[in-house]
Amino acid sequence: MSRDIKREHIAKRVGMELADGMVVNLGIGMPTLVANFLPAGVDVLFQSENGFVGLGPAPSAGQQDKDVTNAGGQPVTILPGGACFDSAMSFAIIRGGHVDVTVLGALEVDERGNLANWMVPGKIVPGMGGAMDLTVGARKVIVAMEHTAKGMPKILRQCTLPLTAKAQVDLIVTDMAVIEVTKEGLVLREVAPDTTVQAVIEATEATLIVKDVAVMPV
Amino acid sequence: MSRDIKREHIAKRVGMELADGMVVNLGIGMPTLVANFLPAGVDVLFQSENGFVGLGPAPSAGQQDKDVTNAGGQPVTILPGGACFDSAMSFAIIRGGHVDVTVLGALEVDERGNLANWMVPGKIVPGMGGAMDLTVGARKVIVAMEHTAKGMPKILRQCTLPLTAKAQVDLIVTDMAVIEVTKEGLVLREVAPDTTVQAVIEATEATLIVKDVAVMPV
Amino acid sequence: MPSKITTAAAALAALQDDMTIMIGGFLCVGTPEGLVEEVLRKGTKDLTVIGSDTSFPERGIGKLIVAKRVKKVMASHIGTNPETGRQMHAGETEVVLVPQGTLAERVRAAGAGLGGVLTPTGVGTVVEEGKQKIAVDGREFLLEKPLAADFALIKAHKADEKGNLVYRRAARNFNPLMAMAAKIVVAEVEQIVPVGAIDPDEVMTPGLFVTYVVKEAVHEPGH
Amino acid sequence: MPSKITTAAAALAALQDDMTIMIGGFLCVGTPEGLVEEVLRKGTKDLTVIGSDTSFPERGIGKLIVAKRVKKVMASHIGTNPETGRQMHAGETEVVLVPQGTLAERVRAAGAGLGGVLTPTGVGTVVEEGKQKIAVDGREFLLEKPLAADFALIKAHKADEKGNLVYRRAARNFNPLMAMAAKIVVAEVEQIVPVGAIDPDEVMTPGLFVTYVVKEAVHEPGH
Repeated sequence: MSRDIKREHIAKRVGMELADGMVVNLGIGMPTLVANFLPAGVDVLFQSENGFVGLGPAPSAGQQDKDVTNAGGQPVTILPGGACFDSAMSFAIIRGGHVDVTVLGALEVDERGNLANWMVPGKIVPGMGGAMDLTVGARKVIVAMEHTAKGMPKILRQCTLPLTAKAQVDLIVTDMAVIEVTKEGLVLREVAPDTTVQAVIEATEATLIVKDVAVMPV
Repeated sequence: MSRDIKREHIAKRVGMELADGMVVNLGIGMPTLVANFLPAGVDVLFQSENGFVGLGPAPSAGQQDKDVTNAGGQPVTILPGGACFDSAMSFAIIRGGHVDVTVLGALEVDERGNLANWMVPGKIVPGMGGAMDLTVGARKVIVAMEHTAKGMPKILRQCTLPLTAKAQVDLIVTDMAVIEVTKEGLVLREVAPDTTVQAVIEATEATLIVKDVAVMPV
Repeated sequence: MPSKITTAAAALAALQDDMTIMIGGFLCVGTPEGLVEEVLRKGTKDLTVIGSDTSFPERGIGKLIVAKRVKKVMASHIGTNPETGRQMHAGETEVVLVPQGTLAERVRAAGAGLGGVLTPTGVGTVVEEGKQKIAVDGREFLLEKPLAADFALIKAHKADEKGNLVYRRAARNFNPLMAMAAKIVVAEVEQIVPVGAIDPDEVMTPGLFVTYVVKEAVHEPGH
Repeated sequence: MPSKITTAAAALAALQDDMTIMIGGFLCVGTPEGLVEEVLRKGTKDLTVIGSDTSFPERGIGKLIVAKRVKKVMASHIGTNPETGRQMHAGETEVVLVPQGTLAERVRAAGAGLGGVLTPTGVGTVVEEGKQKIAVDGREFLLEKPLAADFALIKAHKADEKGNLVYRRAARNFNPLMAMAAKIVVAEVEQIVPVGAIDPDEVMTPGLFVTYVVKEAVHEPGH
């Protein structure tokens, strides 16, 4: 399976977590793809932490507005019914629990729902941007990522990189599986049709609670 | 001297403390009169803590706007160049030191610049409204009041009523005198033309530092 | 998405005795009178009410006080409604006086997910009683905690069907803050316009905060 | 009142080495490029710069970083400007990373006269190092202190001669917050309109916060 198709499957599965009327913030990179895979009849309001809600698709060529970009700096549009605000309001929305779902990438995630996605000491230190606020503030935190990186597990017993937030992740969606973070630990909910429970367990460092596993709809 | 003329003199003298371009908040009651006695060439921006700057005079009959009142609930106008905001911004302006001068009435004021103007326990408890924020936040706090109440001093060694704020008053302007609050204590700066230093001292419970007293221009 | 436009009765259907409600307005400028009327009509009682002031006896929050529906009120000013003072002194209603700027920040803090703010306002006064004092860089501040509510009853000038709100002049006051701080936010508005008619830069409260929009009743002459 | 409209050079005349400046914008959307150019032209150095991010090497704050004018930078993100990371790892420039929402609240707190705010963001991460942790009603928060500056260099869409500002779309971001938090606030604007042309309800930053207004230079083709 090509990487693009993997990413598409992940985005599609994350899309199924969204319900009509939700306020949703999609992280930079792969999470952005989720906007392309909303189930029929589901109309969500996308929040862009640089200062608006009602984030729409990229504009057609020549229609770019220098003042309308997403949090990654790409030209986007604002849909009718959207609203602009300053950074204090943007993060009041985020920190105050007014975002229903945030979808973020991860370098590592662990058994207690800890997330590391903002730096590799001595290597890349891009900064946390809005990720720490989003992870702490959003009602539901979904990590969307490939299950492994260069064959190494990313779902660990305990994160080794500096944390983005402690015990905030609710759901992990990868190309191989859907895993729920519960008080008891990580529960394997779904496995992709092209793999097996055993393969997922092997690709995961963390302990998985396995019971009534469904096939991941992709 | 009639009470109205006394109040007019106080307002006129307070007006002399205002300079061009200042942001000024006038308390309810007598301080409001200050707006009528700005020196020539002095254009100040009046802030109204219910949510705007650019407070203008009362509208002519029939021109009232239900949404434009001052902090006392009276119909007013908003001058060109004014701006409206919410209560958080209004008090950010006040608490954040962006109001140059506030003029407030007082029940009591004392040697350390303590002010009491919001309640008389068991009798009147109207509430502090915005007075505590104004007193703490404005760069200069001017108390404008009659020197005595029913013949009793209002400028005390120590306030007896619950305080509005601790050590925040900078200047006291009354019908008898202008008194500056300094680290050394209350300094008598000016005495009204119709009274004497001795009479001011007698009408004041607090100790006054007397040196180079000028005649209060009214 | 289903429309947010409904009636006052439907919007307040979940309101129950003993709940905490915020009511926008400053001396009843920017107060949703129609929603207050609906609370009266429903008979809801033992409310905790948070507002700038208790208005006048015959308007806004004042009417709820007079009708004895309020168990506790948190406000910065009660002087314009003598009945509030009477009930307070008679021990019939609990009154908590909060400096107006502190009230604004406490409501905002709840909406913004902050654990509190440090303010210099009230230091050295009775307001500091029972509160934690924290020194920051040599200056003392009071730790003021967030104030949230079950319902916020707010007033706006204009709304679209997604609940985006625009306020007018001094009628803005506490309304945008309360819109952030309650589980159910009901906005009474003077005008409802189609989605897209309010420019994104003109929106003062994004619709995501607003649960229901109710059109202000136009009182016919003689009513 | 004297007009606030002036040139970039006059507005930044008091800017000196070692000062702290805030610069508005998010990935250079809403950044006053003309004012940044003037800082470069003046040769001011050893600046402490506060901004959302360090932009790109050839734009906004990024240019000041590349020109080695910055002693210390406080931002939420430096990933789009590799030179910031290089200077940080080489020990040439001090970089303090602040979560974006915390940065917004810290700037706002300075402008609003608060001693700080309590945020849940960063609890359990390196962000909590050196900070006071305060429990409120059983939950832990970090005490985040106000951030003020000598200068704020901001960008707006429209200004009147009293300095009232209107921002456009996502170019608003940190600009209104920084406008509240600096001793001298300079706004670079795309349009200047007469007093009265901006409705009081449309104003996003009241002119009282703004020291100077500078008209954005229109770059002729070929420049």
